[in-house]
Amino acid sequence: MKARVTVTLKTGILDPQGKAIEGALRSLGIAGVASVRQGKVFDIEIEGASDRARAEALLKEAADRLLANTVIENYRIELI
Amino acid sequence: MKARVTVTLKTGILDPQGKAIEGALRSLGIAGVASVRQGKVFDIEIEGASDRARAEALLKEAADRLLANTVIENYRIELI
Amino acid sequence: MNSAVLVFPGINRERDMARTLKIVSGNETAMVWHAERALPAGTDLVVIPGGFSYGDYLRCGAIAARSPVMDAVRAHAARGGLVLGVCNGFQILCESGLLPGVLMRNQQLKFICRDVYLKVERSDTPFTRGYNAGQVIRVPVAHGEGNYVADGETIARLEGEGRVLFRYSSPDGIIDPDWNHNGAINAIAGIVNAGGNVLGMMPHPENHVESIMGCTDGRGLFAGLVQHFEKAA
Amino acid sequence: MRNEPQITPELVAEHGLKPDEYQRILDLIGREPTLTELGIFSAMWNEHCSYKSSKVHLRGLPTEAPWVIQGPGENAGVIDIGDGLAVVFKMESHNHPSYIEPYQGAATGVGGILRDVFTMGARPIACLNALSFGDPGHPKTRHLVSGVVAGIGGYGNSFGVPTVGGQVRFHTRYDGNNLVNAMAVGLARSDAIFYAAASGVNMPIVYLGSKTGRDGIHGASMASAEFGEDSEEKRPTVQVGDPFAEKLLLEACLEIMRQDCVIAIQDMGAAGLTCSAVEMGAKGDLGVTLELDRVPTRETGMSAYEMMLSESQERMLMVLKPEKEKEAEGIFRKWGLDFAIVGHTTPTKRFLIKHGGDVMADLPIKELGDEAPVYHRPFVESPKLPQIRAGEVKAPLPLAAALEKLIGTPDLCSRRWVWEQYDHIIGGNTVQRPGGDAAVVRVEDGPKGLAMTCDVTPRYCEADPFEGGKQAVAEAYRNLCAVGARPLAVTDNLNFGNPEKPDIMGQFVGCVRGIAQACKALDFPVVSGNVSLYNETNGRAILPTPTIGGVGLLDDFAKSATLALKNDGDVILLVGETAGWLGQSLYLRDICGREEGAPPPVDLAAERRHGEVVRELIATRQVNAVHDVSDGGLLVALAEMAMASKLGARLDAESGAVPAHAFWFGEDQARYVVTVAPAQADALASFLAVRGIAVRRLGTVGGTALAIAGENPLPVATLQAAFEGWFPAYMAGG
Ligand SMILES: Nc1ncnc2c1ncn2[C@@H]1O[C@H](COP(=O)(O)OP(=O)(O)O)[C@@H](O)[C@H]1O
Ligand SMILES: [Mg+2]
Repeated sequence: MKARVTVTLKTGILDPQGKAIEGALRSLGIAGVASVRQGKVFDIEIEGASDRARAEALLKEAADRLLANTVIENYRIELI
Repeated sequence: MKARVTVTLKTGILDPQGKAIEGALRSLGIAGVASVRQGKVFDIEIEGASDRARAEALLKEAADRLLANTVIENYRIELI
Repeated sequence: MNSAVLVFPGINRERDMARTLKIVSGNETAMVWHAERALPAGTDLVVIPGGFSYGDYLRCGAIAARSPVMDAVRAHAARGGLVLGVCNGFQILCESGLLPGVLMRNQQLKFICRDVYLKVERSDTPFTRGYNAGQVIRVPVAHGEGNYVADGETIARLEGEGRVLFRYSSPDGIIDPDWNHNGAINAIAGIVNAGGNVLGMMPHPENHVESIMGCTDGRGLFAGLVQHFEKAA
Repeated sequence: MRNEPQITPELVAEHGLKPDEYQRILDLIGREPTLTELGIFSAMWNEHCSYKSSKVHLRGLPTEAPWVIQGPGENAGVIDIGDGLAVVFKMESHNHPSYIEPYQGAATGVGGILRDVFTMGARPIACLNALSFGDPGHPKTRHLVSGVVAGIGGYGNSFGVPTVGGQVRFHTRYDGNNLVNAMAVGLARSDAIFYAAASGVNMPIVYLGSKTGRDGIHGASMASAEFGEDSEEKRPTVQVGDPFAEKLLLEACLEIMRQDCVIAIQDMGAAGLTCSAVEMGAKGDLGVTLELDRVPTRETGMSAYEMMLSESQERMLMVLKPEKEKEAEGIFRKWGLDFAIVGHTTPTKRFLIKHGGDVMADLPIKELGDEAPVYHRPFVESPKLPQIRAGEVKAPLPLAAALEKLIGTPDLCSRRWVWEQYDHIIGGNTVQRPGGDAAVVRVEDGPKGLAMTCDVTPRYCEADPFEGGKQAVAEAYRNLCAVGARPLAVTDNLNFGNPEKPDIMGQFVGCVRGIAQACKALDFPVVSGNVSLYNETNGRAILPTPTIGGVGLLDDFAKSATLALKNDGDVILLVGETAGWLGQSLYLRDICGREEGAPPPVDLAAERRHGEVVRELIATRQVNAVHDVSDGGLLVALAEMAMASKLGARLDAESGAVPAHAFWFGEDQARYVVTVAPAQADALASFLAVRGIAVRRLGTVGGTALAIAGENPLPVATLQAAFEGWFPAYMAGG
């Protein structure tokens, strides 16, 4: 089974990367971007077939314990 | 308007971070993950209202010229 | 030798580089701000130093590679002018398309600062004429993303054309994974473009030119460049 | 003034103010404060900013010497090193934030201390860090080590300052409260130091740097609160560091200072805008009016309360020369930084905050700082512990086996795993890299060099706060002398538990008295520092940990000494007296399993005498290798010297009155190991003896093993494997 975990910064948490990218887009002359916030995706292949509930539990554990820093980040799990 | 650009590594390009995460999940005792590949998302706020075609063109330019390194990365644009 | 050191926001080894160029060449170096559109007249050598241009945000070197001054660097390179990119400079050169490939995170995902050994593959280039082919030199690295990656075809071409100038090795010149701290393909530490006039390398020869650092093995690179331009003059 | 929520006792308590402290506020301002005002008071009067529990004791520290330009009270201390140059340095803790979010907590700790240094006009030239973690077996420890080290490296490497030294320790008493003490050292021209005090009425107050967000609101109060079970819930107050912005801020500030635009400057650290504005006004005997509508924000709808308490990083406040405004703004714009005039100085001595057409706060500025409560907290002295007699301690292992085990313990093994993640060479001035007694950094193009070190032995401080405080200073002094530097001044970072407990307060008072006595005796004044209290979880305090950061000067960096053995045949000498003190030694703890007894006493006169003579020997190039003896004792020191060179040593057996294990592993103070060419050995020994300094011949350099006569020789390679092995293996574990 395939899944995607998307990790994004919580609102209000400073995103220096996003800020720098905004500036770079502007100086490249790409106008019209009001703001950029950067996050991560993890494309995960899960062994074995198709127990969705098990897969979700597994991904949740992976996200909570490793993929996301829940102090400053939120995450979302999608099974594909 | 809001958009998300997702940038992922092309198949065949080595992903040291993904590999390390696989290992880390294993050593955390989280079993059942066959592989992990890490990518990036950019959540972008576009100024002005709702010309979807214009927005897409803008995002494509941003992705081609800056957000993705098309030597090793693919990207996908979604308007939200 | 007239050299110009590029300064992008977040670059932080520009002073190390300028000092080294001064020590070895005897000349002051021009410091060129990223927003400039031209290089100082008479520039022989453009150096893109190490650091964290734009905080290494997005991808190392990505934002700097798209600065105005890089067009001038491209033009300089196209004329056959010499360009040296060290560490972040190497990353910027890859991102700007002047060199192929990309520098990914170190295999063990950590920043590493230590002395490493480099095998100098050739001595018949302006950048390596200060060394003998096969010589092993000790220079420091200080990077988190120095893992050189390119597709198979590119690697084959680089190898086939003898464009790998430096490789991580053991002190005896053996290429061995144990001595390849960042996991680069074929232990690649430095490569040149097809014209042989643009060098990108991860290690910092500029930090090993004075005896106070305990080693002067980096000096050969700069001394060779000086010789190259003296010859030319 | 705008009506805000009624101030309730609950609100007062949430702000960490005690009922009597609130009463004091009412008395001072003669009315109920607004919420913004309450926030301002809570920020100014918490332990972190007001030093209310520690102030009366800190007054006992010596702070003066002819070479001190600025002692405690400014952003950092300043000392004169001649040639028109000054060294600016300070150490600061980021303990609580680093526990909540290790990477960002540690990173912003480094960012904060760097700002303190360049605010004064200095370019940072080195960083150090002293880290204390819980037991390696504790489930959180590995995660904390990994995050904290990455965060320190992440910030310093990107900013572009070499991180050249520090300390790392593990002890179960730091399980819920790891310590991150970061030190920064900068170089300035001694006639161009910048201070916080504003001067002149109606001068523009300028906001510089990054935009303000809701980061770390209440961070300063958090740093002064004890942790409970719910500490994980305090997370949203975490700040994210942006070393890139800080690097730009550094370059912009130094440029603006060179252009002579600046009257006063203050970084925004704990309690951001509040603390910095009050300090500028109060120090200059002026009032300050701030117009919050002009503050650059990165979030919408921020209230005055939030803006005044935000701890967003990479920000500064400056009083500008009005005629230089445009020039200054141009410099900041060039570096891509925010620049806004957010207020001005006034003659009223009031702190006036306007927002959205309303006055949100109107407070007496001097009183905010000066009238903060000061406590003479009750304290009890720690009970004296019995002296452990070496004869009563059994040796469970042969000497070589004990050494091999000790050198691979968490507290004695190599810290390479840590410092290889720090760029320790950037700048091209790092003469001595991490791994020696003190780091040495060349000053500009030389010939001068600066030596720096961080030291404290918390187990000594716990066992005897006074001796422990002395020892921390003495060890810093020794580490500087061991590389040949003249110790000039210290910065301290006093990490303790809850000062409201008399026994903890007793530890604090004892340590500070010890530090004071040692600093006086060694002519080693304190020029800056930081206090971190309430390091407790569920009522259990950390070990008392007064970290001492020492800075010393070498007239010629090329003459600095290193600990590596140099030549086969060199004679190894021990300077200083060996009584075989095993109380609180690592041998007793890690080999015998006993964490007991009184720590070694520190004879300050001997420290000074020995330090001075060792410096002289180094300066006159009479010795080839030098190392001080500290944790683990003499044999550990010799092992470190051997490993640094790959050369071995042949050592004579101890035949005197001291039991062998106490001789080799005792932690008596004021000792150095030196090596000398065989032809000069006798002359050197008699030179020392003539001066009344105890010296004894230990053996000679040679071979590939550490071999004590009559014992199994221990190959240096075996030692090395044990020494280098523990840290990476531990961190790789799951
Ligand atoms: N956190 C750290 N960062 C950088 N260097 C460190 C750190 N911890 C320890 N070191 C270095 O490792 C060496 C050994 O440390 P330590 O045993 O505390 O030395 P000493 O006993 O001389 O005080 C020193 O050079 C020290 O600077
Ligand atoms: Mg020492």
